[in-house]
This record gives sequence, structure tokens and C-alpha cells, in this order.
Amino acid sequence: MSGAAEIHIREILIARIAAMLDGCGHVAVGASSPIPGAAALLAQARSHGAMRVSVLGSTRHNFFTDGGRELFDCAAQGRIDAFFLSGGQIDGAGNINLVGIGDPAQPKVRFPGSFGSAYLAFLVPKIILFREEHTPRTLVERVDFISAPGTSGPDIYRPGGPRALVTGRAVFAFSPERAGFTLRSVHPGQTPESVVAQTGFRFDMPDAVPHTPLPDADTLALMRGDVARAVAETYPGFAAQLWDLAA
Amino acid sequence: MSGAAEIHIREILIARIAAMLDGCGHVAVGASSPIPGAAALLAQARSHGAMRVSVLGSTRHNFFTDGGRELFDCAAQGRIDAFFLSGGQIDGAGNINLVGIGDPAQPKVRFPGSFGSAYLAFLVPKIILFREEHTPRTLVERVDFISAPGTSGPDIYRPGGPRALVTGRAVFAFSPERAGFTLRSVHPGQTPESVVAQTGFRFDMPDAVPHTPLPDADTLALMRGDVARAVAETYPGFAAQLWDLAA
Amino acid sequence: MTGPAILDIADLGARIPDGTHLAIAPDYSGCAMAVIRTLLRRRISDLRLVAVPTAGFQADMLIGAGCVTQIEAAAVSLGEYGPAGRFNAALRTGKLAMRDATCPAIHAGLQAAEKGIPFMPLRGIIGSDLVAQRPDWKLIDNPYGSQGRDPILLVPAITPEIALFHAPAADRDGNVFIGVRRELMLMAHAARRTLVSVERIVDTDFLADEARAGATIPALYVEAIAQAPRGADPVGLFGAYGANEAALGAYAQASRDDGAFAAWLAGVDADASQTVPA
Amino acid sequence: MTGPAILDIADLGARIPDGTHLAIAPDYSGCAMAVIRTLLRRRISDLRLVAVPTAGFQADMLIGAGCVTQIEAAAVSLGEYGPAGRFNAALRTGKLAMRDATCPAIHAGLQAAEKGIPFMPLRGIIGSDLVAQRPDWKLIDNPYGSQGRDPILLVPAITPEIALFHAPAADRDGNVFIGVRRELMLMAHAARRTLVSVERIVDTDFLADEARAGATIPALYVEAIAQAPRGADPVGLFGAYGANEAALGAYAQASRDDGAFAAWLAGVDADASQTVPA
Repeated sequence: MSGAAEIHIREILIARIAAMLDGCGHVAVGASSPIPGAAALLAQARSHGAMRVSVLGSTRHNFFTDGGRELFDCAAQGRIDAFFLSGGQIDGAGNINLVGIGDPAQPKVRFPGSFGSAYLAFLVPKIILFREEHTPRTLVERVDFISAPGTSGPDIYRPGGPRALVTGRAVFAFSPERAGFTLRSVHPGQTPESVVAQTGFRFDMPDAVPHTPLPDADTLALMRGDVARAVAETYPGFAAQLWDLAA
Repeated sequence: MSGAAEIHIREILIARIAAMLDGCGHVAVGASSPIPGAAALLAQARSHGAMRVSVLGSTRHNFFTDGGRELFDCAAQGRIDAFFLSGGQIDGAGNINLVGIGDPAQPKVRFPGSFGSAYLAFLVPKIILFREEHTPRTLVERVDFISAPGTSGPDIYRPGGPRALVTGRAVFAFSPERAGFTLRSVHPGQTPESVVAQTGFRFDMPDAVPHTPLPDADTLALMRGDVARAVAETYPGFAAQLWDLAA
Repeated sequence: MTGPAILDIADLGARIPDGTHLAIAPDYSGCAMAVIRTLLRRRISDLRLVAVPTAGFQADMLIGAGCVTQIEAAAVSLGEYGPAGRFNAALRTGKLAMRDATCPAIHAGLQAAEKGIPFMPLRGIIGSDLVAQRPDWKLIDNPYGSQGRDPILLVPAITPEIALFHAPAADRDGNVFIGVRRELMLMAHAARRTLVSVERIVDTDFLADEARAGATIPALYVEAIAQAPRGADPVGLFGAYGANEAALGAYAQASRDDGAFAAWLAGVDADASQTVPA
Repeated sequence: MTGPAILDIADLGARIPDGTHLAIAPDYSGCAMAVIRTLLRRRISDLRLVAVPTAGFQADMLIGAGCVTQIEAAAVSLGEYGPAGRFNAALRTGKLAMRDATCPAIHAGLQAAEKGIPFMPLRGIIGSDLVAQRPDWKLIDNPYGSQGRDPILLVPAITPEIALFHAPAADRDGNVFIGVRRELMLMAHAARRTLVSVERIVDTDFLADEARAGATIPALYVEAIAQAPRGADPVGLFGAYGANEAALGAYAQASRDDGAFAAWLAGVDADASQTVPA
């Protein structure tokens, strides 16, 4: 569905997230995360060999050999620099909810569950929150259930935590000191006002909010070439839809 | 050095220890333990497939695949029924000393160290203490250093512990309730009195103390055949000396 | 020495009694789907499932058939096929006790069982509402904290009564090859009993080769084995065959509707051929 | 992606500074003897050794050359070759701080480091005089005890600055094959830095094959590799070559006498050829 010249919004997200990963030595990506996965593979391609990427669910981009626990042990050892988390709800304090809405014992809406979020959110230095759907339903004032808290008290061991939130409309930075978000850029077609209207939580708004930069021609070419083929190995449906490319 | 007809004292020890292992599902043997190792392999040969034997340091008789920790984890899981421990000193309360004599920081005599004894003595149901040298120097009233205690208080988790002591002179049973040994049999050439004279600790003496039974012809044939060849794989020097058999 | 019993898959499944505390593999590892179908046909009851660490099709099917009273998992979903419909429905109607966890807590609990220790400490997690839902998770002050308070979470050992999974192959002695799927070894170490279906049983010794041995669960930990070619269908088996996407998609649809699930389950009941390995 | 540095063994050894908290493999696993000889020639100083979990020739040689101030081990001996003479002599003269441990406590301490947790509980050990010698081991009441007191020992994480060992092979990406010697993987996970000598570096990808991958340490954990054919001589390497019994026996003799050891060490100093792989 993408022409070669037209830039898809997802390509903008991929390029923007990739830029956030610059300088990381090891980026891990959870299962079912095609946009973060593509961003990590793009960042790796641009790192000229300096970045490792582990994509859970991938065979080629997953080098763990010690079973399901290794990702978590590896994070606790300080060997993972960046990871992605999402949420059925994300609130203005950086809390994420992957469990559900209503009484957890008999929920009105049930999400899959917390996965590793309650752990990795503490131990990976750069947690990037990602949720494509940006509505008052997903970005809420207060989550119904905290799978992973955005911040912790000073007596809690926490070398890591959320640093940014990327959605289908905008990019926010997260400040652990203030336990809140600041709008950094809005994607093409959005304005600061449209983002405010679609966001259920309050956030800091600088005087000037730029548009999210578009990927340049070199980045696009890389993304649509080597990176697209690598993405297709793990996310064939996603790659086929975005780039007319099967595995 | 053994003729076919003459029974070596070590063969008596091997046969006697093997008899103690009857009914065990899994017997593990530590490194540098040729007599217990031979006994375990003999017991296995007589079990008609019902017994597993793990000999540390062996390639053929060691099926662990999870590294050095697996033996200890396996014991804690309750999957090892019998194990052997020795000591530079063993005392009448079943304590063993593998560390040394004198101040541990600057010892007069240093032994190698405790190995896994401080752990396995608690977790393996049937610990057989084995020390070929039976003198007042090795069997002492009170060890200088407790690597592993013979008994523990009622509030200590302890499914295992010493059950017997086999030496070059005699066989003792150990009672955890009384925290003491009872003489069960003396080997050929020994008397209860000679054993008392060579033992540094006090022990219970029944009215009648039999001689340790000699292995019968079938047992000897098995020991000198298949078992000797299996022993030679791990303890070539020992097998060569006892049975004129190299690996 | 005596190795694991070699059974057909119906007899392997029959070793799992009602009420079992049962550990199952995640969709991406070794799912014993053929054995699960024998349990479905039996309408095994009162299972308490432990997902290692997440659950998908196996759990949703068993929950839908009314076989499960409790599940501990870091997540339950059908992955790219969407929500686990029977799981969600059972939760909404209060028919299922959910013990929400997080992946490393389940791994740590199994490692505690593997090491025979009552608990394992774990960083993170504090401040998650998971902690309030889990009275068996305890907070203590780190005895090794250097200054001030340093709260740390303890999770108790998870000792499943039975671990059930599917693997590529077993050798003649009952050693089970698992490749890099080391969570299957952890399950076998942690559980009291381990039942395994395999693609094939081969006449060799996996422990004789240093490379293969390093990726093998020794027979010591395995109670019984059944040969079940394509036994992980339809979720697929690492290194052997992929997912049957049509079947998984159809199941995902059925899982979201009472009637459609009943029809799907009737199909399992009717397909007795699935109890017999090809 | 960028893999581990490929160095010669002298440069590999040069990455280990004086004062390093250094984890070394047991005699039956992967001893980097060729690298140890470069450390001996350098008279590296103030090493704090961690034996995983016991030590033999490597430790005795380094202790004899005055390179070691402290060693943590469950035992130090030359196995069937008898006592570790230099170790015993250093202890008698008070020149070495011995941290006596027991095998599973060292494994558990390394596993705690692997999991990024400050401590690990462990059954047994209580009542051993080891506990009195180890102020860093703590007794607590099991928070999961069902009734009455249930004391349990905690051991702190052991996080070596460097893990050093020898393995059969590395691939072109720096992945290191270890077979069933999983303690080497634990060392690499637990240590901050890992240096490995290997018999050979091969132009393949160990992670591509499911069997070999299951017995491989990924390059992520490895800082640098040196090719050192017969690099585990004289103790030998699992699956490759046995011990040089004459050399080990001669060393064991030398270790029991100051003058004989000095002569042995002078021989190491003189044999500069040992720094260059064949």
C-alpha cells in the first residue's frame, strides 16, 4: 500500500524510534512488536556493527541459548540497553497496564497479562513506551492496574525505566524526576492541540513543538531494503503489508 | 597384586558398600573415590537396570548436562538416594573435617577443603562415610573443624545425613538420634578390641560383632569382570593396581 | 539402566490425573498438542496450570473445555491471532482463578524448585499491582543492603506436580533433545514428574556427543515418553515444522464464541485418529 | 555486528590487570593454562581468585609465584596428584587469605550474579564451621517456613571482574562452544568481563545449528578470544586431549618444595615460545 515516494506513517515511527536507539550496544525487542523490531533492525544497520539486536521470536536475530530466563537475567546483568513496552492503558505517570479493566478477579476487559514488564521496566536503562493507538482510551489519566510503575521511590533499586513514549500521533519524553511526559514532536497531520484532545493525561507542552522529522532518502532506502527483508523474517505479515514484501 | 582366588580387602569393602546401596534408585559418587565408585558400579550391575550411578569425573557414567551445579540441584530435588563423603578427620558424632588442623587462617595441616560436603550431608538421604585409613589420627574424638555436621537440631531442614561409616578395619552404623556410631562388623584380621584400639572416638559395641561378610563367587566374578572394566574408565590406576587391569 | 516408560500418547495423557498442578510450555517452545487433545477428550478436570511463562492455545483449549480451575501465567493470549477467547470468557464469568505473574518471576520460581530452595529474590516488580494480587510474594529488606532500606521481592518455589511438553527427539535411553529450548530443561528439573511427547525415538545415545549432550535433558528427569509425529501441530515445533496458520486462525475465531468453541471441541472429540501416532 | 576481539594469548592475558577478582575453571573443565603462563611470567599481582568451584594446578601455580592474595574455593588440591603444595605452604605462612566455601555455595553465588540479585538462599550448610568463617554468609528465618523457626543460609552474589577459561572452539562471530561444561556459561554470565582461549576459531556459525547452539556461549558475553592450540596443556581438555600425566606429576612434586618450585617457575619464564600459538 506504500508507493516508493510516499512515506508511510509507520516508516516515520520506525525512523524516529531508530534514532532514539543510537549509541545503544544491545537492544532487545519483545514478541509481537513489529514497529519497534523494525526500528531496532534499522538502528543496527546504521550502527556499522556496533549494535546487537535481539528479537524474541526470531531465529536469526535471537542469540540466546539459556532458555526463556536468559533475556531477563541478561537485563539484570546490565547487558541490555534498550527495550520496548506497551500497554492496554498508559497513564501520565508512565504507568502501564497490561492486565485489564475492572476487578482483576473478574475483569470487564482483560488484556493478555504483564509479560516481563514489571521486571524489565526497572532494569533496562532506556525503556521506550510504544502504542500506535493514541486515544483517550489508551492514554489515560490513571491506569486501572499497574503492571509496571513509571517511577519508584528513592529506596527502590531501579537502574532503568521509561524514557519516551511514541504513538501514532506524537513523541513524548518522560522525566522520572517529575514522573511526567513532555510533548517533543507531533507527526505529520497532527497539531499540539489535536494531540491534547486525543490524550487522556496531562503533559508538559513546550512553547514550540516541531513536527516529527521524516526519514531522509538514505534511511528510507535502507529501511525498504535490507531492513525490510530482515523484518520479514520475524514479522512476515507486517512486512508484506508495509512494503509489499513477504518473508 | 591379587590372585584370582585370594580376596583383597578392598574387594571386601567394595562388596560390603555395594550391599548398602541395594534398593537405591540413583547413587552419585564424587571425584577421587575409587572404592565407593566401584561399589556403586557393582550395585548397579546387580540391580538389573533399576539403579542409576553418576560418577563425577567419568564420561561414560556421568549423564549431567547442566554444569557443575546440577549434582547439587539434583540432590536438593531429592533425586539422589546415596552419596559418599570422607574426611581428613571423622569424629564420633559423625562430623567430618575436610579443611584442616589448627587455626583455619594459618593451619598446621591443611586438607583440600569441604567440597560439597556441607551441603550434600544434609540433602542426600543415605550418606556413607568412607575412610580407608582407620587410625586414631583419622577417627578422632572431636574434629578440629566441622565441614559437615553429623546431626542437626530439630528446626534444621535435613532430609539426609550419615547412615554408616566404612573403614579399612570395620563397618559402623550411625544413629542420628543418638548422634553416634555402633560397630556392625570387623573385617578379616580385625577384632572388636583391635578396632577399639585404633579408633579415637567412643562407639556402641553390641555383645556379638560378626566379621564383615566376604563377597560370594558370583559377586567376585562380576566385580572382577564387567565392574572392573567400568571402574578402569574412571580410575585406571586403581583398577590396574587391584585387578591388573588398565583402562 | 531402566529408562523412561515408552507409551502411546493416550497412555501418556492418562498419567496426568484430575487436579494436577501442570506446567506447560509456551507456544514458541514445545507444546504437546497431541497429548493436550487426549486430555480434552477426557475432559480432565481441576487442572492448575503453570505457564512457562506465558500461555496460548493449549491453555485456552483446556479452559474452554472446563478442565482448568486456576492458571498462573505472565500472560495468556493467542499472540498474533489475538486474544485468548475462552480464557477471557472464563475470567469474565468468574470461572477461573487467575494468578497473574511476570515472566522472570515464573522462571525464578521454577529455578527455586530446581535448586530445592523455598524462595528466590528478584529485583524490580515492587510497585506493580501484581504484588497486591500475590500474597505468596513477599517483600523483605535486602539483608545485604549497604545503607538504608533496600526492599526486595521474594517469590516462592514453583514445584509443578507434572511438566508436560513436546520435543524433537528422544534417544534409546530416554534422553530428550531440546536444542536451545532450555526452559524445557528447567521445567523437567523443577517438576516432580515429567512427561514428554517427541517427534521420534532414535536408536542412538545423545549423551555420547558433546554438542548434542549439551542440549539434552537426561533420562533421569523423564518419567515417560510417547512418540507423536507432528505432535506439536498446529502450533508448530522449533526447527521441525511451522505453525498451521489456517488451523490456528480458525481456533482463534472459535475461541471467541461459546457455540463455535463447542463445535470445535466436538471436532476434537470426534477425531479419535489423533490419539494414534501416524 | 562487532564480535569479541581476537588477540594472541599474551594480549589476552594483558587484559587482566593486577588486583583482578578472577574466576577460573576447575581442572576437569576448561583451564586456560597457556594464558595462565603469561600471567605467571608477568608476575601478575594481588589476584583474588574464585574457583568454580574447586581449584587445582592453575591456582597453585599462581599462588606459588606470589600472584594471589585471596582465593575463594570449595577445595584446592591437585586431585590424584596429591596436595596443592604452594597453596598449603602459602596458608601455613599466612601469605594467603583463604575463603573456604562449599561447591553449591559458589555455584549459587554465581547464579545470583547471573540473575542480578544480591543473594541466593541455600539449604544445608548450617552447623558447618564454614559459616563462622564467612561473615558474608547470613542466616535468616525462612519467610516461607510453615511453622516454628526454619533457619536458612543466604550467600551473596559472586560477581567476578573477569572470567577466564579455555574452550574447544569459537566461531567467526565469537560464539564459544562449551559442550556440557555449563559452568563455563555460568561464569561468563556472572562475570563483568569474559576472556576465553580456544583450540581453534572456525569459519561457521555455531548458533545456526540447534544442537550446537544449545551448547554455546553467545558472543555477547565474551570480550576477547585468543586461539591457543593445546591451550589447556598439561591438564587436558574435555573431548580433545587428556592430561599430560608426566608434566602434572612433575609439577606436583615441585609444588611441595620452595626450591623445586622456583626452578619450575624459571622454566616457565624461559619458555617464551609458550606465548606464541603454534
